[in-house]
Amino acid sequence: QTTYNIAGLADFTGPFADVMKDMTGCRKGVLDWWSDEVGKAQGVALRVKEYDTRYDVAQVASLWPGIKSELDPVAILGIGGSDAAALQQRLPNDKVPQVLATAGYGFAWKSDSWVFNARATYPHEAAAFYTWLQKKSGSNAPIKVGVISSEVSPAYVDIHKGIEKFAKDNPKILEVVETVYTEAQPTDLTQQVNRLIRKGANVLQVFNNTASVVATRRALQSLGKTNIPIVMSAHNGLISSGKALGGLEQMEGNYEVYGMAMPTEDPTTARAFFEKLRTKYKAQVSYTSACIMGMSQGLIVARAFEQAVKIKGIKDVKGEDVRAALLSTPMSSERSFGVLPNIQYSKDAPFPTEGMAVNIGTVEKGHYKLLEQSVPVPLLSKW
Amino acid sequence: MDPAGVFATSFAQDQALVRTRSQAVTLGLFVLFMFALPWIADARSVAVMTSMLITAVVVTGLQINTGLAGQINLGQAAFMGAGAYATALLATKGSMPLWIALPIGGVCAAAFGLVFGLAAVRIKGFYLALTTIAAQILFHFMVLNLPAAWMGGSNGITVEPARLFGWVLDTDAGVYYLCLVVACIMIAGAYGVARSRHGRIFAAVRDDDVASGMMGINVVRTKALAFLLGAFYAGIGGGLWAYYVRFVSIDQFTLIHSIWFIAMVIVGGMGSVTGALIGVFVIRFAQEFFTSVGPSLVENFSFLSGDLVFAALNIFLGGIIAGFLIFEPRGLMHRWNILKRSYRMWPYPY
Amino acid sequence: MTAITSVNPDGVVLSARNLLLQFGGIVALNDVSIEVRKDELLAIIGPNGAGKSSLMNCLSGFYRPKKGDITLGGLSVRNMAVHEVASQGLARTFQGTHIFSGMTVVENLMVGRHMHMRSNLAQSFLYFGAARREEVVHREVVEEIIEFLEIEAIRHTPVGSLGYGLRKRVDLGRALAQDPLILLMDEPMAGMNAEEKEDLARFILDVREAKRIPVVLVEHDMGVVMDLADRIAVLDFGRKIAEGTPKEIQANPAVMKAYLGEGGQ
Amino acid sequence: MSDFLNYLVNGALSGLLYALIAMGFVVIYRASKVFNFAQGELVVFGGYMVWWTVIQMGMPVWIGLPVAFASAAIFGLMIERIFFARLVGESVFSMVMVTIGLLILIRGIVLVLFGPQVRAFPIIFPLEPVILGDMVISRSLLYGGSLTIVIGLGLSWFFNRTRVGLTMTAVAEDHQVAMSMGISVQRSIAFAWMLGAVLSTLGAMVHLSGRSINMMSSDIGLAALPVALLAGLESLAGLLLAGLLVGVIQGLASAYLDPLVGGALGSVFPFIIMLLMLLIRPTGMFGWKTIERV
Amino acid sequence: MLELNNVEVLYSDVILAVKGISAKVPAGQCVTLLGANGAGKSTTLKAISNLIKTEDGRVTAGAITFDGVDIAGGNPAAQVQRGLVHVMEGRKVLRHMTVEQNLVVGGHMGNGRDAKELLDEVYGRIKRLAALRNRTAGYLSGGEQQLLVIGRALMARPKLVMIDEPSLGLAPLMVEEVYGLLSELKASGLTLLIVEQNTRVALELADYGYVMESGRVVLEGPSVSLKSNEDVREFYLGLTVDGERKSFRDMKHYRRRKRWLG
Ligand SMILES: Nc1ncnc2c1ncn2[C@@H]1O[C@H](COP(=O)(O)OP(=O)(O)OP(=O)(O)O)[C@@H](O)[C@H]1O
Ligand SMILES: Nc1ncnc2c1ncn2[C@@H]1O[C@H](COP(=O)(O)OP(=O)(O)OP(=O)(O)O)[C@@H](O)[C@H]1O
Ligand SMILES: [Mg+2]
Ligand SMILES: [Mg+2]
Repeated sequence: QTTYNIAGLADFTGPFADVMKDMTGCRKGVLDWWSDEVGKAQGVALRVKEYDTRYDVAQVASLWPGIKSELDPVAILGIGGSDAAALQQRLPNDKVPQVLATAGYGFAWKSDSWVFNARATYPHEAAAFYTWLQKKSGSNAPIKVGVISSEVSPAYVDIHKGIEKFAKDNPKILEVVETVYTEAQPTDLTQQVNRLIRKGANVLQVFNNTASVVATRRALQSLGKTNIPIVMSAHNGLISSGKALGGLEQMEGNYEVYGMAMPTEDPTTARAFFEKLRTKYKAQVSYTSACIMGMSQGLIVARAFEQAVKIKGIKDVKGEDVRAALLSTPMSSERSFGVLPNIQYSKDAPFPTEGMAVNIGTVEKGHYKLLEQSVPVPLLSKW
Repeated sequence: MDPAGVFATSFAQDQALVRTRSQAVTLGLFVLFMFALPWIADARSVAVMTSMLITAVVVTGLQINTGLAGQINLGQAAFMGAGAYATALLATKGSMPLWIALPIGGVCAAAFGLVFGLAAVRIKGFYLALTTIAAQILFHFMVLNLPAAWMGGSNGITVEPARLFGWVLDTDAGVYYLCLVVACIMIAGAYGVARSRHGRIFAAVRDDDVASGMMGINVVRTKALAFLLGAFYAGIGGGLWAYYVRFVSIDQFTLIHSIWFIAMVIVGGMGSVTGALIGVFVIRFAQEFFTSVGPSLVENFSFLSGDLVFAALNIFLGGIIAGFLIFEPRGLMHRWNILKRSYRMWPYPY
Repeated sequence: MTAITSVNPDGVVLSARNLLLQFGGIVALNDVSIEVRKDELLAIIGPNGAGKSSLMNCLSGFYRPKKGDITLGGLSVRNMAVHEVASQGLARTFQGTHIFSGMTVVENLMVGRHMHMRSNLAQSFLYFGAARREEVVHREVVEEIIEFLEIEAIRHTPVGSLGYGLRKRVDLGRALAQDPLILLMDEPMAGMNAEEKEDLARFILDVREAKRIPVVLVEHDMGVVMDLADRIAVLDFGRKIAEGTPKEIQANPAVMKAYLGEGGQ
Repeated sequence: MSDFLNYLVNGALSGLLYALIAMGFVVIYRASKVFNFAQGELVVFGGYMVWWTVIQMGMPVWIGLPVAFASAAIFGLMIERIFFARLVGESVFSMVMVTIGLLILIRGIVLVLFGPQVRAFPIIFPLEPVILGDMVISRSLLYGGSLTIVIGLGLSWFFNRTRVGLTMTAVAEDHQVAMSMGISVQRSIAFAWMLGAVLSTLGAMVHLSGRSINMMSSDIGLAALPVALLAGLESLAGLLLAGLLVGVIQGLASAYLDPLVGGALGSVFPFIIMLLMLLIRPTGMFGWKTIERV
Repeated sequence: MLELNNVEVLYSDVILAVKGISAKVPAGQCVTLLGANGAGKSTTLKAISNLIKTEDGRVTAGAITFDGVDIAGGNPAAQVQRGLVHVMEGRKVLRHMTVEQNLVVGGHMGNGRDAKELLDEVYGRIKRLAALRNRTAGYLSGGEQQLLVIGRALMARPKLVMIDEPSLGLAPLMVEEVYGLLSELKASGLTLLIVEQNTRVALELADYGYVMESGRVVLEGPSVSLKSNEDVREFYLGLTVDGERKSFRDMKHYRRRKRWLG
């Protein structure tokens, strides 16, 4: 059995340390599963080695050349912005593709990329949600959103810039009443939220972090306006925010949206796959959106590698072969056990631009619920 | 103190940095080793050394400003960022060659530093140190909120590889040599400044700014100059950084980076260029050591999970810095000097 | 070398007229005038808090008097910044020690040479060439002063670890390195024993004789003052209460009462 | 108009929260002359102690909080024992730099002890706001603000009027002189860190009550910095005023200016005010002026 | 009361500043320590009060006993507790605090109940301070600051006070005032150890004196005999052999070169 290496970039001590255990556990689980059930038959195995980068560009930059010479990996499993920033310029020379766990960023929206995201960008996903929400409301009036964001990280700014662009291009669907800026750990958002509501916001978008969701929710509670929903993303979604609020019932009626499976308790194929990773492959993880992020990037890499082996044989598979497979071969939703929708990469963007769909989750009567599946992502131009 | 038997016979000799033949040989071998590194060492060492060289330029600037001129500066990463952004803009939007973009990047950072240098005229001590944090905050705010066309906003700036006389420096070794040559020039310059007129008045202003004024030193100008020079170094380092990572964004230049820079100056020893270099080496080495030990630990001991191991390594890193400060609060350079002195005095203890 | 080489026809190098200086409610100097002529040693005495140091600080530009004028070599320096006054040719030593303790003796003296040096930052950066040549030239001047003050053995010692007396001597050397037109000394002999005072006195006399630099000396040791001074001005509560030759001052009852006490030394 | 009042009052109250956090800086400075860069980390540690006692151990609040305060104090004492006890007599500068090492160290400790997850912070102050006409005031900020005023004035009295407080003030003047008078600099520093840790815990309580906590919560330390500098590092009562000023300006700026510029001007404003104020008064509004006599 | 036996002090592990000195301060007496700059006088005092700890120095040999107890090493605070107070060189007032606050801090070891009495007692002894009580100490004149630091030492109810150069930078009248105060203190039974450069006044007050030179005691004796010692007369009092005061104008250039650099 020929073993190929995958480099794992992780953030155990930086800003995303809270989700790292599930994410890295799941992506390792996927590779273990693949090696055992798919690769063994072909005579190949995939092995991941995790490095802590603290989500620091400097650390990634000085670490990577060493990883490359030590592991000679066929692919990189990254987390997000810092990994893309540090490596996107040099990967074309190193000829190693990188697959990120997060949704895409505006800054990385470049053609002919060696960095890939499992999902479209955050604004894409949000736009899909608003389009759906408007349809559901049955009215022609645009959805009025109050955005709560932060300048702590440029990625957050990137997100609200994108959604503002969407609103500008689609005034019939969406209107941003105001973007409120907070600290990483907001003190009290009552005044700000009150202002957004009085400006007519009928939904609040909080895509930055869990602490902001908690503060926003508390503000709504103290204003007695819990009927106004919050929409979140995968990294600060309902379950983790609910935990931070002391219970999932606190998140009643809010939404989360992203283009992957949602961590419901229903017996989905994704869930079954997860259970297998946990029991058979001893992944010490729980079923959260972070875990699903890890599974999705693991699956993308594993399936692309599988394809590359098919083409190249088990010897001498290189990073560029994996990338070629990524670009040439679509991955159907079945092949990812429903963890991801159908995925087809092109050279236009680092994320699948066509046929993308998102799922929408909510909390109903204290229980997590998948509300809508395969909501199509509308067109969104670069911002 | 010189080793016994070495006497300066001219004033120029008295000033020289390299005083003995063995020192000269050591220095020569060291430089040779640095140039041979990409051939004799693995990719990881070259990468680490490249980042050390860039850090060394930035920290040498900080040493001039903080160690020599006595102004604690917690904004060095912001100055570095200013240089990185300026170089990146010149290189991409202005299509300027390396040898123009890099120095101008330094000058832009110096101009940014000058603003705080002028504040340093009135504000002193901790107040100044904490004020320079504002540089960090303001820089962050400016980049994000100026029109994206100016400084890239939240998108950052992608940089093409450095080009010099037809070479494209897009390999690890190419970037390494670029950093090595620039670092050599900058560090040699720092030694030059430190031992001539300007370095002396920096130190004079640090030791006693009242007396300095009465020696005919323009204290205002000197302090501003120290900030300017320190920021210039940061800017050059930032420019190298831009060519090294080829993508600059605001989260590469944060307060925590500035804090690490200061930590390097402290561990190495305040006031000496050599100390700054030692500090950079020791701290970056410790950082890299821990980041490379972690993965192997996780891999080989399956009962250790990543989150625990890496967090625990952070404790070690913090402990190492605190430990250095406790046992050698005046820096490694100080310890070295004492060692040297007692070695030369041996066998007489004092 | 200094910017101004001419002095007034009557030989006045430094003059202060009708200085008034206040700190909040305290009047530190009240209508004080002094003149220092060529080749002269003027001593200023007075009880603690009389305003002697304040006067020195006004002369060197560190305090800005509320009223009055100060001229150095015929040029008004009242509105100049401290470093400008210094480069007009005024050097001073300090009460207590204001020495650059992190530097060696040579470096301290080289700082004194600073305003005669011309190399710019770029030349310093390159070092080899202009900056180094200049270093050597000025180092020679400094070496002369080191020899003059007999501190050869400690030239490379960090000043921070020197005893008080030697620090004072370095302080003097640093002022001399400035090549000044006039030298102000604030209590140079405080904290010295008789032997050390004698040595310092000898240097002060040498400075006057060999270098022909007029000196303003603030000192509490009456022996020193009476022996060295050509003229003495007495301050009390910010006012000048007497001025004259040592003999006159010693016989002045007001001075007796305010400063010297019954015995008067 | 009612909007304006709302921003004013709530701005003022969050300003008082900043003042409470800044009090941690100042108390440590005032009793040891050490500027603590790890203040935000101290807040996080205190916050986690509260989380640990009340949520993890399930203690009732009236037992949990005292236990948390006591543990924070012990933590402060440990910091002194392990680090500063060895540095007595070294320059203040070295001590300050140790706090930078401490910053990295505490982060590691918190990660290992409590993990990186975002945790629910107990609800210490009732969630329902106080509603006065059109005004909606958060209870944690209101109670916290009142507490801050009481503590600020109390500590100010302690340090300026009582013998023990003056003794510690002497340490902030000059370690060596204090020692020559038989003052135990070490004890003063220990007390400073204990008090600083307890105040930080209190700050965490007000800041985080009913919200969430993880390592990122340490950012409040940075946000409180302009308040400490504006007041001057020696002044405790001055903190209240500086806090109010910063809070109000920040509140109004983020309400009226942020939408205009489309950026987080509100959080930059305090730093700009601080910079301008320091250019006018280099030691803050109420800090000790440097006494320079030549 | 205080006894030094062969004490050696080392700075930074390399500079041996005090090379084995022995001295005695009997109770109720005033002893003075004389010597040139850098002789190690201040170092000796700091060794006794243990303040050398703060300057990277330590006692490497010898014994220091106070009231029969060995007190070398340890905490400076313990020394004050024992009634041994060190008034440092250079009038180290707490500059930003008022005169009264300075005194209150000086008395911090007391039980607090008699603090008021103690204050009044010090104000009674040093009348000038009473009028200055609310002034910021940093802005006082030199003499006033010197009185303040002595007053502050008294607040600790000391048995022995060590004073480093009390006359430094003081005008003649002020020197008289300070020494007047010291002799009153001595008369009231306080033991004094005074380091001085102003040999004349110091020997006037002291009962016994030691002369230090480069870290060693080179001469000791009752002050009467020291006053008549030739070397002391020449080097420390500045008198000629026959008791005349030499003029500073008449210094010769070749004198005693060797002494300068020790
Ligand atoms: N910067 C200042 N701020 C406030 N008051 C000052 C300042 N400088 C000096 N003074 C006051 O001015 C008066 C004169 O002080 P100055 O230092 O000139 O006296 P002096 O004659 O030099 O005394 P000494 O012999 O003690 O050195 C004193 O009352 C002093 O307190
Ligand atoms: N902190 C220190 N570190 C190193 N050496 C020191 C230190 N303090 C003093 N010395 C050295 O110790 C020797 C004795 O110094 P000390 O201060 O005791 O002298 P002194 O007799 O009090 O002189 P002065 O009359 O000048 O006060 C000197 O040579 C001095 O250089
Ligand atoms: Mg004076
Ligand atoms: Mg002394």
